[in-house]
Amino acid sequence: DDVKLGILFGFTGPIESLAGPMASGAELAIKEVNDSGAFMDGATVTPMRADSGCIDNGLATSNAERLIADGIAGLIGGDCSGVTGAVLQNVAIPNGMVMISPSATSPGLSTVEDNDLFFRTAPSDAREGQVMTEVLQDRGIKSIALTYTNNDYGKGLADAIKSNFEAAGGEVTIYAAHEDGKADYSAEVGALASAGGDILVVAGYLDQGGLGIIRSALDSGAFDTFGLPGGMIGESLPTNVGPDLDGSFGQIAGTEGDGIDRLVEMAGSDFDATSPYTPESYDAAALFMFAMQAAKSTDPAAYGPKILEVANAPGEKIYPGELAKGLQIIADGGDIDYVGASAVELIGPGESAGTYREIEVKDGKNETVKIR
Amino acid sequence: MIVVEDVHKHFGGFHAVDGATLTIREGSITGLIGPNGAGKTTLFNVIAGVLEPTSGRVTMGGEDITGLPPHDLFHKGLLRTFQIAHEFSSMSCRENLMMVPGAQSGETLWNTWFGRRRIADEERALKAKADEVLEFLTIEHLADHKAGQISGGQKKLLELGRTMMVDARIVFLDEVGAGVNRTLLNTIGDAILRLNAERGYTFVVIEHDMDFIDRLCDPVICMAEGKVLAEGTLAEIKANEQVIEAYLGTGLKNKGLVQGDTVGA
Amino acid sequence: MSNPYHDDRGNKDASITRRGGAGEIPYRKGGPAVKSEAKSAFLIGETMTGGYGKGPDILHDCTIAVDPGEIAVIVGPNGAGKSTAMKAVFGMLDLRGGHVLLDGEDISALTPQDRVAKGMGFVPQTNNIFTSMSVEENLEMGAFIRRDDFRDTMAQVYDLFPILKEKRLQAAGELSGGQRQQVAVGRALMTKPKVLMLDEPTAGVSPIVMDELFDRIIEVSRTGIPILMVEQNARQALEIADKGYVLVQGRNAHTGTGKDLLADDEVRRSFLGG
Amino acid sequence: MELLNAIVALTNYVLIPGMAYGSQLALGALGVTLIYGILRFSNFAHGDTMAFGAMITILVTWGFQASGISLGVLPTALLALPFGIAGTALLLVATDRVVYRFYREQKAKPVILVIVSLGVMFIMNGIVRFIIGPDDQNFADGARFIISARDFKAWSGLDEGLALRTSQALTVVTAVIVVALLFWFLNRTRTGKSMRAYSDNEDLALLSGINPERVVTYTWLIVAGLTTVAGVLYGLDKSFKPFTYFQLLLPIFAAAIVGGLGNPLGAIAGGFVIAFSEVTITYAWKKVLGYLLPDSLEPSSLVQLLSTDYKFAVSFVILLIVLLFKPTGLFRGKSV
Amino acid sequence: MSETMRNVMLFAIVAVLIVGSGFLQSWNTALLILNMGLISAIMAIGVNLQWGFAGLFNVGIMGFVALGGLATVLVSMQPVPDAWSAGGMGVLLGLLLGAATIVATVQVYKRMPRGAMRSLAVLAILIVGFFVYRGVLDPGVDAVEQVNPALEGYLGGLGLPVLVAWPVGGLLAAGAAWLIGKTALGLRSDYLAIATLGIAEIIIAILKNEDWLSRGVKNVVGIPRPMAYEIDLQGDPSFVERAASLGLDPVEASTLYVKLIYAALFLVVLLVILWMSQMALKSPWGRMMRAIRDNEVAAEAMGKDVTRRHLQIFVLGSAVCGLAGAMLTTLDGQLTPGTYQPLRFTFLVWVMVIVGGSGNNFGAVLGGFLIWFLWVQVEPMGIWLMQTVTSGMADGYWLKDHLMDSAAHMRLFTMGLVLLLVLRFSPRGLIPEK
Ligand SMILES: Nc1ncnc2c1ncn2[C@@H]1O[C@H](COP(=O)(O)OP(=O)(O)OP(=O)(O)O)[C@@H](O)[C@H]1O
Ligand SMILES: Nc1ncnc2c1ncn2[C@@H]1O[C@H](COP(=O)(O)OP(=O)(O)OP(=O)(O)O)[C@@H](O)[C@H]1O
Ligand SMILES: CC(C)C[C@H](N)C(=O)O
Ligand SMILES: [Mg+2]
Ligand SMILES: [Mg+2]
Repeated sequence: DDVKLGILFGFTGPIESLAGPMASGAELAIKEVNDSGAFMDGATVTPMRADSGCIDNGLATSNAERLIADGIAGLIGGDCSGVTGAVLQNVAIPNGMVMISPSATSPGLSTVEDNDLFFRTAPSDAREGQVMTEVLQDRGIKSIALTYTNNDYGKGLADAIKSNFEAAGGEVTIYAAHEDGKADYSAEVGALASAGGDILVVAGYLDQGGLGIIRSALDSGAFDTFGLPGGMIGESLPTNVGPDLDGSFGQIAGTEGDGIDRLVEMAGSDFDATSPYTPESYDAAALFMFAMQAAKSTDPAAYGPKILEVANAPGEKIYPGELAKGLQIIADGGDIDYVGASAVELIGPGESAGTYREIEVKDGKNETVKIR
Repeated sequence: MIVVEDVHKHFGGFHAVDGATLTIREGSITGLIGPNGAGKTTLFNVIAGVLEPTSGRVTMGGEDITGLPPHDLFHKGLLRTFQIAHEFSSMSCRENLMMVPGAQSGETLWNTWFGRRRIADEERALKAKADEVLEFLTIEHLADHKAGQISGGQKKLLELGRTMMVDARIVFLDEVGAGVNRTLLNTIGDAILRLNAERGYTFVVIEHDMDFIDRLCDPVICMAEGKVLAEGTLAEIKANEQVIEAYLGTGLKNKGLVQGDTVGA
Repeated sequence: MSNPYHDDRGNKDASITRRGGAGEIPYRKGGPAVKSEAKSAFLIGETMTGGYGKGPDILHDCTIAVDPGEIAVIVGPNGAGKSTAMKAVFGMLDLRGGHVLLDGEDISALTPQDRVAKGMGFVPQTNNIFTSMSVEENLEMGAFIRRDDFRDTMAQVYDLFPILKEKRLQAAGELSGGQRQQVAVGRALMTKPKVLMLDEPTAGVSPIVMDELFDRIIEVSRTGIPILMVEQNARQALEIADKGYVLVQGRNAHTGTGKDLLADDEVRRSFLGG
Repeated sequence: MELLNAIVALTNYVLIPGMAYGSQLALGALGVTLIYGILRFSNFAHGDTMAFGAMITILVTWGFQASGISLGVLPTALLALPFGIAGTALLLVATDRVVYRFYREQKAKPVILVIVSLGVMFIMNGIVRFIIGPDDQNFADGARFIISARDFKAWSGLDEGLALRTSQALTVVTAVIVVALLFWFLNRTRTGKSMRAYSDNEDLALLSGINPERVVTYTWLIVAGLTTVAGVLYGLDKSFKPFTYFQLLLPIFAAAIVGGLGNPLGAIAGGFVIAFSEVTITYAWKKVLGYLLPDSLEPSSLVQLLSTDYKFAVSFVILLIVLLFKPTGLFRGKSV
Repeated sequence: MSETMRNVMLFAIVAVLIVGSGFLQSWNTALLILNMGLISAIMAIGVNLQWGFAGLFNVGIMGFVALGGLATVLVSMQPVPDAWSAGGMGVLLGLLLGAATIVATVQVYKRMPRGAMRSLAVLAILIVGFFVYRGVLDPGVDAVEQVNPALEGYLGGLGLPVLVAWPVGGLLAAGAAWLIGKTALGLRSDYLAIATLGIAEIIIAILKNEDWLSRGVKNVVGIPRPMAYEIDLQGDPSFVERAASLGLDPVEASTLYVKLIYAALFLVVLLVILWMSQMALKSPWGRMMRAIRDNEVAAEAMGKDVTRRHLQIFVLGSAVCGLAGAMLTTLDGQLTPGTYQPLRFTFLVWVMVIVGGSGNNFGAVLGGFLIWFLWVQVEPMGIWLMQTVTSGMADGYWLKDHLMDSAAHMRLFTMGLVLLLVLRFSPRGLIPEK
């Protein structure tokens, strides 16, 4: 029979360009499972997309209601932390629906009262603040100018970076927000340049204000090197900015090697698998299907508790492209430790533990220089 | 009643009113004439508070009213009509009249919810009054027409009708006659005379129709280039060379007006 | 209605939409002019019946005609339908009956613009100038359909209304009521029209200007241009009129030469103010 | 030296970006103002029209780039611009025929047209995303800089760099040319005057033999030119992304209104007021003061009036203050 | 068909649409649409008061709605004692000083004669006041924001029942509207639009950046509800039993129950407001407002204090929007300043008013329901449309993928189309002003 999975991302609105690859990532996992025929005795999974608007609570909750009405067995999403919280509170919890968000990274979601219905394949930004501080220190950077996108993600992340870096003895010369999707960032860059600092850390989105700030800062000669947290890592950034970005560095949740590479290979030219949170989306979808397989049920109450089981050790490590194998192991009564494209390791309240790849831009490419 | 002292109104470098000084006697019907562009309407607007004078002073019954907003002047009994009709175009003619009286208890929000009985009574009286005025103006058949859709002359009548809805002390009429049928204009003239006689309204009338002025007004003030050119009875004014040159023209003699062919006799 | 005095009129939507100047002339699909065999006056609106939009008929079998060299004057009480009759002749409202003939052609189907091109000139009762444009530009716009040199016509207009020459570069909206009226007539004359229609050209002008206007109107008509006008200064108007129409409630009540009507006691009493 | 450094820093971070951004806003505001003046409504679809024009230009530019045609130091997009304008003109005139004309004929209240334009905005929004997608697109080529910060530093020996992008210079120059052209057109040509006449009094224009439909068509054609130029220049200078163009709407309107809606000169002035107020009020003076003041007095804080968080709010406050003193906008917002 | 019949028909159609989605999709969806429709209708009435009745063009609806949202936080969240003891007094004192500065400025401005001296004095007060204000406020703010920033970092609210927040939201919005109106309306009302637009942005900027107040962009979640939580109901045996007796499973029953209660609450508010505005409209007050809308100069000459009346209705309309905003935030259960976008909260409401029929309260209500229904339902329609269009194409064909990817954008597209269609066939709105 047919199992439906809802995909609730912001196909319109401020992260509309991220939502496409993310959804494709999730759908790729689903397709892989369907092609294998190994899922729950040959059941097929159907993805159902719906728009969260990223920032439109009303729309997101309505659409989530609609998905539930359509009989989904699990909800992949939401994407932005704000709507994710709203959907969780107003739809998922009342309906007892399980949500796995690939991208909502706000620290606030760690502590939310979720009745064990909420998981995320992305780590909390609190962790990234520590990692970034390590990276900065290892590179001998003493002072940074810090700008963030003015939403719960940007602010939470920037807070984390600021407090960690300052605790480690660094100086934050300026701590300024920028709004995404604005027409012009000269004012922000002017202020940042005036404050100075060894590098400029941009806690934003790579195709939003973050890009605008970097462009503008490079053009006016304000900064040469940039610190790039997860939201800024993606192939499009070096491509869009050009050679001037070489030497900038940052980190993104994920592991090296196998997982992500395989996903990239599988995605081929259909979509950009390195686009932010696309691997996490693939993993979110995969986790759902593994948990259902393990519980032999599509009832959220039944498979919910299994999610941590399939995600973590012990068991056989499963990478992208090996979903069929994983399903088979589970069906045979074995245990798996899903690694996936983003090195899934769920901790505490059901969120990714947070292994990070340290990235440096070299010759117009993001290269992983270290794992942290 | 109204004293205008050395009022100036400048638009940019242009002096539309340039030191006008005049007095309007209580109970009179004062005619205000003058060539196009003499500054009559502008002076009206200054007195009525629509425009702030560049300098000068306007008093009413001894009280300084310079620069008071029109709605305050209304409550002091100063009403005016507009040269270019200012009807409330999406409202019916009757409503145009009914909205005029001030201090309607129905204009307080609270009463609209909790004082409905009182409002209803007031409204009935107002409606009767409005219908009376409409009938007087011979446009009772238009009572329920939207004011935006009546003819040009009818709008002028409506303008006049609004001043009849309340007890005014002084009414400024800016060319009520323009575009109004002469027979009707006579009726309006009658009305003005009656309001003046019975209710003691003071009128100031801008008009280019000398017949009309002649019938109603004493004194007559002639303005030109923003200043008062002459003042007196119409006969005196007509004899004034300057006035003839600037305003009346010699053509009048041919039309028989100067010989005193008055209307409505 | 954009007028300097009323700049603040209704704040409504002034910041997202511009008010003022929005037209009232209803849109209509034009048709061709057809040759007509009917032998009649140069310009004639024959048995016109019609009203505004879907509203009731305002005009009932109303006929108005004018020939070259003639001045035809329409008088009548307020709301009689005088302006409406003019609009009907100019194609600004749909006729439900009757037709309009110009120079041997049935032009009932033409749009107002087409009628302008056919040589009809019109001065509406209100909103008859471009308030934001200078006096001179107003006159230029009057000559819009002319491709020839219109400087001499403009000089003539300035001769007629010297004040306009003085205020040539001022925005017409800043003129006084009477001055604006002069601009309006001047604009219409700029077309060198084959027939001129005036809706209350003398409303609000001073006696001296009114006399001159009437003089000029006579002069224009002597050049062979038929003139059709609505007047409330009915006695002066009828004095110079070759033909007079009294309209009452959209019907022809009396028709005759100007002199006849002036002499008619009933007409005098009911419409001319005695 | 110190003084020079201060001046250069100010020029680099305030003056040049302000000029370029101001010109971009001005070009957009010109279109808004023109539509407001002649067709009587505020066109909310303006931002998305800019996006559309830029999109067509981008597609053609890619075509040229693929076939190896280029303009040397200048961006190829300039070559593609006429195609963009033509495409936009087609779209706008078609929209007018299909959508707006009906309401004109119905004599609908102008506010209806505003809301209609909102509908058109939604649709264009969809079309643009449909064709080119919601992502960032890069189409700038040619020389990016006229003066680059690094070269300037090497050349002048100053601590501060000064950068002038080709696109910035292009924007300012184009804005000046376009405004001059528009003025000449509206005030000197027969067609221009007929447009003003129509804008003033539709009925009377009709009675003067002016064909309203022609005036409307001309207006859309000019608007097509303005929007495409504005959209492309903006895209060259920043980057092309449909959502940003929608966001541009707000500052553009602010510019048009502060300058006086309906007045082209006002649109220009408004653009600069908005741009400079955004850039200057939130500017941190630390650097400039650091150069100017003796070391002992060097500021330790940022010397910033308000943080950039409030940049947008600040520009609106400025706007309100301008309106307080000049209630109809800097230039009387009346008509074209 | 008589006018009333027609209007009843229109409402019936909307009802059928909503009930239809109940049958076709789910009753939860239908009720959610109903609830949002009720809130939208209230907002639309607020805007209609200002625009339809007074011709005031307010494009700052978003700001007033947001203020309503803020009220729910300030009223119903539990206070954060740590934050209060850390810096609460400083913040309060700072705010008081700020207010005092403004009052002093206004007083000096009013009392002193015009001239350079006055300007200087005003400027001096403002500058000194600003620095004193910042000096007192900033440390307080910092202290407050340090308190458990991931969860709290703000002062919290009063801990009162959330229903209290609804009128308070209205009051808050009214207060802001009064301030705006005092400055903008007195001047030149044409420019009200830009003033409201700007101030709405400023309000949002404050909500986003003043973390001590409502956590800024970090959002406040878990705003209390005026009724029980679904989970508790599901755990309540008597409820489960009753649900079962109706043939419903507990989960569905509980979600429906909660939404129904909201619907009832909202409906009461809507009806009261509708009644009040209808009564006002049909009275001499309404006539006066229409007169003012038609022609301010004439109304002024007829003794109506236009500025005061404008202020009155501006405040009223804004208060209604604020009330709706508080209701909305209550329904959401969280305050997320980032969601306040002009497109959604200003333009969409405008679309509701215009499509419904400006100047007519029933029109506004109808518009509120209809447009919200479409806003939500058009997306599935878009997807369905795309599926139909692409059904003939092979899987993986680029055009098919492209079209399917674009399906979400069809929402805006279809929305625009619907808007144009409605306006095309009823340009004055569905229920035009009489
Ligand atoms: N807003 C304005 N800006 C510039 N000039 C103005 C303005 N209003 C009026 N004027 C000028 O002031 C002069 C006086 O105008 P006003 O309307 O007062 O004349 P009037 O005496 O009423 O004439 P009429 O009898 O023609 O109505 C005119 O020359 C006119 O051009
Ligand atoms: N735009 C309109 N829509 C509907 N009805 C109208 C419109 N304009 C005028 N009417 C009606 O048509 C009738 C005739 O109006 P018209 O303007 O032709 O009168 P008129 O004879 O020119 O009067 P006046 O001398 O007062 O200008 C009036 O009763 C009026 O109510
Ligand atoms: C889609 C992501 C960029 C969202 C972001 N991480 C957030 O939490 O809001
Ligand atoms: Mg006058
Ligand atoms: Mg008439």
